[in-house]
Amino acid sequence: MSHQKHDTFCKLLVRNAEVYAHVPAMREKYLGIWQVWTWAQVLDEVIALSLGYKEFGVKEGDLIAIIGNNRPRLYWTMCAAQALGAIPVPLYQDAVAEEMRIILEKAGVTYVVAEDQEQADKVLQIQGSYKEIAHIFYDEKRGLEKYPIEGLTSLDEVQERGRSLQNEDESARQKWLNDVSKGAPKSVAIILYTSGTTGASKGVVLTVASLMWGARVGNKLSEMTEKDTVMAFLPMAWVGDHIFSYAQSLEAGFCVNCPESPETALADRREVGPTCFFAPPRIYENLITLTLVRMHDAGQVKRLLFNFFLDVAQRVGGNVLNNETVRFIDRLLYMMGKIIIYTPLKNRYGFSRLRVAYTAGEAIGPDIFNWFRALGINLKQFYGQTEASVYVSMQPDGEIYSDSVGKPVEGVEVMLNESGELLYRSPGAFKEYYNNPQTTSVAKTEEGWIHSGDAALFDGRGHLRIMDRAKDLGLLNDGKVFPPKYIENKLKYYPEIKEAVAFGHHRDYVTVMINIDLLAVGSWAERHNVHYSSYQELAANPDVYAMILRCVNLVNKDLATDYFTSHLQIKRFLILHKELDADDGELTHTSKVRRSLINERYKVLIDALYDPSKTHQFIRVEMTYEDGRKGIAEGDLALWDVEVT
Amino acid sequence: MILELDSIDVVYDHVIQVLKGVSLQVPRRGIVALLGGNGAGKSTTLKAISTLLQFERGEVTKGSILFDGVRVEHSTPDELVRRGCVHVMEGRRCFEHLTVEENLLTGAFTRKEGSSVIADDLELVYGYFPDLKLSRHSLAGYVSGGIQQMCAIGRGLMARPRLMLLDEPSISLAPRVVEEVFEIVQKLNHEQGVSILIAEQNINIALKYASYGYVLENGRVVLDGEANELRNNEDIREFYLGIAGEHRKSFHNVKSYRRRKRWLA
Amino acid sequence: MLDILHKIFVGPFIEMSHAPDLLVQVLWEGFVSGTLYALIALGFVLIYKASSVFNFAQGIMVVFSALTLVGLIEMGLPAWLALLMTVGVMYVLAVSVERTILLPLVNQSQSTMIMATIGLSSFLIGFGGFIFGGEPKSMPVALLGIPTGSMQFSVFNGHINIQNLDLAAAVMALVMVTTLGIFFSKTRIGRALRAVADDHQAALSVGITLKQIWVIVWFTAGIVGLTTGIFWGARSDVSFSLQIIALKALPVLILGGFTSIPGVFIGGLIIGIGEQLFEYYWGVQMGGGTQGWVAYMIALLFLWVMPQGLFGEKIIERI
Amino acid sequence: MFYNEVGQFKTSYRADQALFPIRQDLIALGVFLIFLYAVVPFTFNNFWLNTVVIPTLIFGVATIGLNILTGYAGQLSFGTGAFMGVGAYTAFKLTTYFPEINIVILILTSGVTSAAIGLFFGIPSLRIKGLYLAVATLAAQFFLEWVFIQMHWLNNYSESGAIVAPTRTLFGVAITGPSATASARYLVVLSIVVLLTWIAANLVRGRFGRSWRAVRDMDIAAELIGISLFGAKLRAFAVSSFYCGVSGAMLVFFLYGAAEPNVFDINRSFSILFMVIIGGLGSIYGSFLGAAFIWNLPIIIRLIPLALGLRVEPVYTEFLTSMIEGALIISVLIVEPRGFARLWQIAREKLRLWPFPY
Repeated sequence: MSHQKHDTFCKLLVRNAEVYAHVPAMREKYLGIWQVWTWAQVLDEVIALSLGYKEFGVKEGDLIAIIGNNRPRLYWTMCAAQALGAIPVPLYQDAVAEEMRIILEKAGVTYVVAEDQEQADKVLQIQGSYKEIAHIFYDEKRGLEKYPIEGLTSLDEVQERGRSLQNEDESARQKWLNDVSKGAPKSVAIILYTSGTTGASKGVVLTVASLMWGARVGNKLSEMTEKDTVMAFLPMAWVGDHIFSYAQSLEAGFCVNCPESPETALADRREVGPTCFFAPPRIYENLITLTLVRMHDAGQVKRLLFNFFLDVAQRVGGNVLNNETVRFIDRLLYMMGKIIIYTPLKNRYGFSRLRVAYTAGEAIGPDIFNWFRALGINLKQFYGQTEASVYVSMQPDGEIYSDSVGKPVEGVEVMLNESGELLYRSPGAFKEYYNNPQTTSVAKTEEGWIHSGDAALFDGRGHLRIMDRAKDLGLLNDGKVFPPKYIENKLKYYPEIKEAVAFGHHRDYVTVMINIDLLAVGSWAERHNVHYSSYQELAANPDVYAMILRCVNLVNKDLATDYFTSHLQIKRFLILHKELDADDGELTHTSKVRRSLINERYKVLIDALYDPSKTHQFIRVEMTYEDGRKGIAEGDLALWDVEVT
Repeated sequence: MILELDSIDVVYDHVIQVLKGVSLQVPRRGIVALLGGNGAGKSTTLKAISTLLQFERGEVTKGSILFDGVRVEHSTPDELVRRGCVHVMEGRRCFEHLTVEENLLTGAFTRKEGSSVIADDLELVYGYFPDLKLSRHSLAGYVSGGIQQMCAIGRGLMARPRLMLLDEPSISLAPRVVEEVFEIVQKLNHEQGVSILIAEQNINIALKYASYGYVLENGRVVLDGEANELRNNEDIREFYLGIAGEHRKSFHNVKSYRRRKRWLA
Repeated sequence: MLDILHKIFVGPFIEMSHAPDLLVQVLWEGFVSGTLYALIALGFVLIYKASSVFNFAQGIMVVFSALTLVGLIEMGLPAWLALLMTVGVMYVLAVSVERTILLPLVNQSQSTMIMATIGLSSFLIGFGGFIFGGEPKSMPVALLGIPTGSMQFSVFNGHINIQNLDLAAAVMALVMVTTLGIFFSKTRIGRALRAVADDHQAALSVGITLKQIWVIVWFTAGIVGLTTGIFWGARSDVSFSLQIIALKALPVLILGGFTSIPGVFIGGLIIGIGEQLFEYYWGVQMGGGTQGWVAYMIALLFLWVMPQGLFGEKIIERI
Repeated sequence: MFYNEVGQFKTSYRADQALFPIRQDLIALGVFLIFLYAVVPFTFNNFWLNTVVIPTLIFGVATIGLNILTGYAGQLSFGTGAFMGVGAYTAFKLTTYFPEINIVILILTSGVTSAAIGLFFGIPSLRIKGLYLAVATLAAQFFLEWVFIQMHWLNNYSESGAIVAPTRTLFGVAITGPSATASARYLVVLSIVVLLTWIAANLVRGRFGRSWRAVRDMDIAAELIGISLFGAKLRAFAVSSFYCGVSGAMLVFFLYGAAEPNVFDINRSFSILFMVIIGGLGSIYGSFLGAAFIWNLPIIIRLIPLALGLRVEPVYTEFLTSMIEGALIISVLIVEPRGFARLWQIAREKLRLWPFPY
């Protein structure tokens, strides 16, 4: 079975249905137990869906928007659409209706597959102003039975239509298989709208060939086989989830597990026990916060054991993993630690069967990275982009350092232009930005080089080191380089700090705006009898300011040790009275900071930070609640100074 | 202030944390309402004040309770009654095998005065609750819910309290009876100067009589204010009174997903 | 087959008519054991009435108090001082029971409380035995000023003899029943006791001090136990076998109703007399020793008809 | 700490409701059974087998019986000793009339008669409950005790009034009577106990168990949803007496070899009730914990002073035992009303959550 024959995802599905007929392809936890579909069953489901969609008028070139949590039938819709030549366009499920309307209109989507009533309501609201949507399909029936709208049908009905078609006309299935076998790798596989940290989000068009290359490279790097199993819990609109839970799964035949709901993802993960795991740094940060908060409440003995063996791990864990030489006593202690703390901890995280774990999408804080490697989890950081079908550079085995993203992947050429921006050329490169030739020409040069938009440098070991988004890379007034991400990651290591935004571009010194973590600070407040009834009240509490000051001092001490970074020490900070949230546009849906919007919306606070005379600053900001209702969040925020060594 | 709670924490069985940092004040001769759904921690708060908690394996682990300026969170129920703080428990809890009059007399257990003074008090209670006089000799177990509720309040009154804690008096009573009971309670407040702390789910009626209110939600005070302020607070109307915007909230288009409530600003 | 029926339903009654004086003697024996059952059962009712707890250890408290009294007298203390000391011991016992068992288990279900009292009875057996040794002891009746000797009466041209001791026991039982009956219904403490039994949390909320009430109740039960122990010990010696007989209080209570003090006296008489009659006229043919189970059978028959006994309070159950 | 539940997921409700859903528990049970069958009979000497292991197993079965009646169905009973006696005497009579039938089968069938008698004495439970029902079981206890003494037919008119276990064989090996070796008797008892425990564990999880617990918790509500109270209670009496009967029969045939009526008196009922309370009301493995503890307590109390070298008359150890037993019951009821089983459960839960507290 040479590679050429299986050059589209639908052909891969047909192959899997024969070669791995009885291997489980997809599992979904529903009503407490895991429903299982083997590859053969998945093919039947996809054919029924595909023929059903055809009945509802989906034809070649149509765009199908997919909105919702990770559900098997939403993944199968992708394959079913590609079989008809249509193009799936997954969107972020936690976006507000208004934000979705802009993208649906810009892409000219004609069909929408919504997961449940919540998403269906948003789309119905959008239909008020954007009339092009021909039909809406929904997966979860709850609450939708009584909707009297004729342009709304459930996927059960679609599949019913598809199956009855096959019963009436025996050749329908064979005809579908023939069309699929004629599928061209050059055709468009999918359009992914980037979270767009700078400006409006852009629709990245990826061909089947480029995604196929990405999938093969990914599977080779992690040695994925059909025996592996992974969790699908990341937003389906993110290239990381698409390549990992769709493309690579079809290519290598491993099983994808969908949790019952986002809230139960951790517990479901512990049940399934994935062998390969991929997530953005935010997920790893939350795990550490969860652990530290719970260990605060643990009994005396447990806390003592935990802290003692954690130090052993921090000291010696990394090199044990890289099997460098370690003193006998340390190795013994580490072994004891394994039995008492590390294995049980991995068990609680659901990481016991993990062969390799990846992090990407954003630079991970070195302390967070080392925390997991010290526990014996084979965490690796790689650098990728939606525009590059994910893989650009990867940390090779044995050479894993917390501040680098490894070496370029086989088949990818990398170079730095004069302003330090990273450019790359790869078979996984994207075709274009949909309906946006102007930005496409800016991003893609004639010889096929693509501008990554990230500032980077090569360190002594030949590894690539990503400094920050090129646009965000600033310069202090004394001309020294100011990488905000580097400082923010150091701050975010502390469980009390959920989000941080650093300022310093064209300024004399560095200042920071902090978002406290309600879970960690709330449990601290309960233990110290600090009374609060809302997030804003807690954020304004002087004791909380003092606690954050202690963290900032620690970060400053760390920055001061290295000559290159001592100028980055933070001089003043404030705690924001509301949480930065994607609904207010301050964060992307993968919780990356939108600096341009924050600089403009909180300008009055930033100026106050740089005006030594001011110790307080009033701020009034519009905010949106969950159901899109607008409200006003105002407060008088204190500004604190920090001495610098 | 006759009663002050300063960020008390209550834990059951050393494990289950029920109240987190609850603070409230009851002014002398005032009527204050403690509002919230079931499981919000209203009864627990009252039991913490009357120290009945210790008999349910519950304890106040942090914060303090001042009654007339004296810390009482670690004293005993009978001491509280002697100081003049009586707790009328949820579900009335009359002594079923004793007659209504015997119930009232047990209310005066802690009183040292002679039987003649207690007899006068008995007449006073019958004055406020005329129906009680009619069924004074029948077993409390057999009388109607309304009578039982009046008997429980009357029993509390017999101890000549300066503060009465009423735990959901409106429960399983017909609206007309609830109105009647609350009218009498208000008369008590005006004439006898008894300050009242009412824990209620029925927010409508509670806010009609109380001057100040606290909203409890799973163990935390999430909102407090003057009664009329609370009455037209937009979130209270939505979640507790079921009024969305101007018209009454219709429940036939209830969503299958839950809107996350944010008590901000 | 016929003669078996005759033996059961006809024979005994003929015998009774032949020897009426013997019948009266048997009836008196029944009356005597009935009063002692009533006295034991009185201890059970006191505690049940005040805390709805069926105190299995009441039987042992009888033995324990008697043993303490005898033990102290054997140590050479004058009778009246020994008596006083035993009363003191019973008070200490009441306080420690309240502190170690009743308070920590305040909200537990009735079956848990029953098992706690079974634990208490096992503890008291061990403790009593450990201090006063296991062998049965005889009650020094004379020292305690209890009438001895017996009187003869002639009736139906035969004669029966009545022990003065038994007469005194009957009088004492009657005195106790009446005083306690009045105490419970009329006095302030009595009403408080009944309130605690109904709903001890509501009693607390009204200001009744649970600790005080329970100590009073267990102490009175201890005193009743002591008097029972004295009279029981006078008839037969004081030994731990009494604990099994104390279980007989259960059928007495069932007949008389758990919460009525006069009912207990009548229940005790019915069981006492019923047992003696059955044993004397029917049991002998079946090989004797029927006192062991007859009481329970009588109680079962009554239960079938009146689940809450003759005088007990109606069981009120509301959901 | 030892639990690694990653990767153990259920794809069917049947698998989800298995007796031991977590693999580590299954492994632990397997290892324990192998230890019992392969190691114990060969390494433990006669003293340990006869005075510690076999009695614990036999009384464990009786405790399961009482647990079903009191722990699960909530019906208080003081008749356990008598029902054990019925089982013992029935087995004795059956083996005298049918000596050739295998003794194990006879022992199991003897349980049926005690179940029938248990059923009979359960009839009052239709109208009365709680303390009043305790009278019915007390009546059974004293009446049956009186029958064992009076009816000489039961012990084949032997002068001593005791019944003696005749020698019976299984697969050619003597398992009852004087010539039976301790390990042979141990293996037979163990197999019967394992079988009965497995049945009880599933019975209690199934429909019967649910109806019992409903009756225990709120009988009025159980009646409202359609559970026939009388049916549930009678089933509880029957099954409970069956287990007590078999345990009584095993006691005579595999342990004492002979028994007078006082072996099955009211004190036996109380000691089994202690085992149920301390072991844990409403838990099958708790019954064995309770049985092991209460049966071996006097042995430990006798051994400790000997080890320390100080002389204690036997009568004092008896008092000391009952003192400790009483004190222990009270403290168990205060600290953890659900007994050792609950403590074991909490420990297991903590291990699963390790190192987190919740």
